[in-house]
Amino acid sequence: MTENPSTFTQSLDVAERLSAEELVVDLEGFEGPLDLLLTLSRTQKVDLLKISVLKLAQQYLAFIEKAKELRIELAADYLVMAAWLAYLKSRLLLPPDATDEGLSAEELAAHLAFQLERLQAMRNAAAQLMARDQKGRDFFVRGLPEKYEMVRRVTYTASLLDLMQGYARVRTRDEFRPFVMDRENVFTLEEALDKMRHLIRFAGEWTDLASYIPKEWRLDPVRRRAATAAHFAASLELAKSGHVELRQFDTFGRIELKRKTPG
Amino acid sequence: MTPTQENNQEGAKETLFEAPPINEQERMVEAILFATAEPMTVKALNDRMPFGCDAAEALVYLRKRYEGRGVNVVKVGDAWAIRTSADLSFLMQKEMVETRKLSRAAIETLAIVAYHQPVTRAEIEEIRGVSVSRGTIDQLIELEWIRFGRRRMSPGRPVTFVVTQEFLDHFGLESARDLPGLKELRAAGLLESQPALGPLSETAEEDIEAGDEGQSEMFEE
Amino acid sequence: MTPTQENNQEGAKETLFEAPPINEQERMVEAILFATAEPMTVKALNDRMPFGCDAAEALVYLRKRYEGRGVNVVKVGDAWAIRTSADLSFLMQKEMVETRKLSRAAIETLAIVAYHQPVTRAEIEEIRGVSVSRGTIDQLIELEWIRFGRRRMSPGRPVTFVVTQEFLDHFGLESARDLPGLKELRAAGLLESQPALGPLSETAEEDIEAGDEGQSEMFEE
Repeated sequence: MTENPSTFTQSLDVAERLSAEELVVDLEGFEGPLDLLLTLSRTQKVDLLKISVLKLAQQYLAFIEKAKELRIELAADYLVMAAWLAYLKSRLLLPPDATDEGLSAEELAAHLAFQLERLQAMRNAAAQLMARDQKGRDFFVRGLPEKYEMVRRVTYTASLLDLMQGYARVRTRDEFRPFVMDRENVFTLEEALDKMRHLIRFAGEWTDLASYIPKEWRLDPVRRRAATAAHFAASLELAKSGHVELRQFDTFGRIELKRKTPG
Repeated sequence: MTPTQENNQEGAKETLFEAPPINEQERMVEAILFATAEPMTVKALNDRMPFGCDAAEALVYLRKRYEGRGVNVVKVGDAWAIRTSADLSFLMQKEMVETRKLSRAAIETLAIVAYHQPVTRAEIEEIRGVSVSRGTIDQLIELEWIRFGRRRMSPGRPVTFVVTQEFLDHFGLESARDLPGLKELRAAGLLESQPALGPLSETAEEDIEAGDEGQSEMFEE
Repeated sequence: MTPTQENNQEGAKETLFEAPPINEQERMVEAILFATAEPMTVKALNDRMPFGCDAAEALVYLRKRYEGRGVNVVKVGDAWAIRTSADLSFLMQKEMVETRKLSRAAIETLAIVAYHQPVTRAEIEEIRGVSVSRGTIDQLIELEWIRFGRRRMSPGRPVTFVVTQEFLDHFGLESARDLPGLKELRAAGLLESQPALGPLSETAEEDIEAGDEGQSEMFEE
């Protein structure tokens, strides 16, 4: 990066200019400005780390000029790169500005050299990778793979008891009813009465009869019906014995009850 | 130059066109049999291998090498292949056994066959009060719990169903006659109140005509 | 009864619950690996083998057994497979799979993902100095050579790409650490992600300030 600017034009010798022209014709073959720069850098025939970025910038700009002359449409990124390289070139040629807080021109140039070296390294790596033995080309998998099967086997079971219960179910009608089941869904009058006797002491105001039904009896329709009937019957009992008053405003309306105040 | 030397030189010349050593040939046969999608005849192997190879001989060695291994070199028709050793075939499949309870319809159908055998499908439907699906019968046959009995000597000659020995074994019965009757079911607390009929009446027809209590299937879900 | 006899009996009892002997386990691993074209993890092998088996140990023996043979036991990432020996590829004309020729862009992109993984699309573009077409990424994903990795914990949370087990299998690599020249590239600092400074990185300055180079994630859907 210490080259004299005046030598630049001369340094682009005939061969280079010729190759640059060939490049112009083949612009389509380039994968962007970095690829083009990498190709141009080969004319310097030095290690990428020792490359003259200034010279490379010069080459690139000359190439772009040539392309413009030939009225070849350049993609925007080629032009962006050209503008940047023109800026970098001017920065490299000027003495460093001590007040500039940004990166020095040398740092920018070094990074470009790094990018080129990294791209080249990846290309080499890609070539090495593709040169490896490959499956289906150099080595092969099993040609007759066997299926790994998941066999699902369902076995059905039934006990003698199941069988007898099944038969009993068929051979009897409503006579056969699981005894326990019924018990579960029956709320007896006695139970309701017992419960309500305790609760009505607190029923100074009119309260809905339904609110006396325990929560666990409210959800299932069968149980709710049984509990409602039991509570209704219980409330009638309590009214009869003079413990509560009952009222209902309309047919099927809610039934309310209140403790009967003595006297 | 002695004649011996001459012979040696001739030998050396020949090796240029000689087949690879037999252990190399064995490797080749091994690789080919591994990678091909179909069994290979000796001829097909020889066609693939370098000139002068003897696949048949290489196969002898390869076959011996795989004796007792997890895979074996086996002859398939007049061709050769590498196959999983028969005793390890269990590794190639996983059996998942799922135990399910027999459906209510199937249990009831089975019970009717057991108590009324031989019984026709129409009779089963009469007793259950609902139609019996083809799948239920098939399932019980597949389980080998019922089988076809003799055809009924009545119009249409319908097939009958009877229970099998397998059924008796599964339920631990000596014979279908050992099935507990309704009285015993009641005694066992399985029945609450009076049934209309005994369970073991000799002919199903009678049951149906007289009893008719299986008609409404109240417990059907 | 002597104490020795007692011990023997105890030993015999234990074997009922013991894993098969190691040479049997080796046969099993052999059979399973022969039966499949896909690499199998040690866990998958253990899952298929009887309780108590140690596929990892059996693999050590099996691998040794196939050294220098026509087929070899190879490691692919954390899985294992049997593959034909590469020196015998000349026998396999028929098995050769015609692969679509990859574009230069695809090959370079693949190499960048392999050597720089996990890598964002922006980083691939920074290295190649050109935008990566959607088709290139799609092709590599379709070949099952690359897949999405975890999102980068940087602004925009860009997705990353990593190579797959299929990639390792295809190129005969035990792991991504065995990529050719990886050490040298790392030593030369060519695999470090450096802040973008060039004219082609859109938001170069901001990136540097934020200390991260993956800002513009164009692949984000």
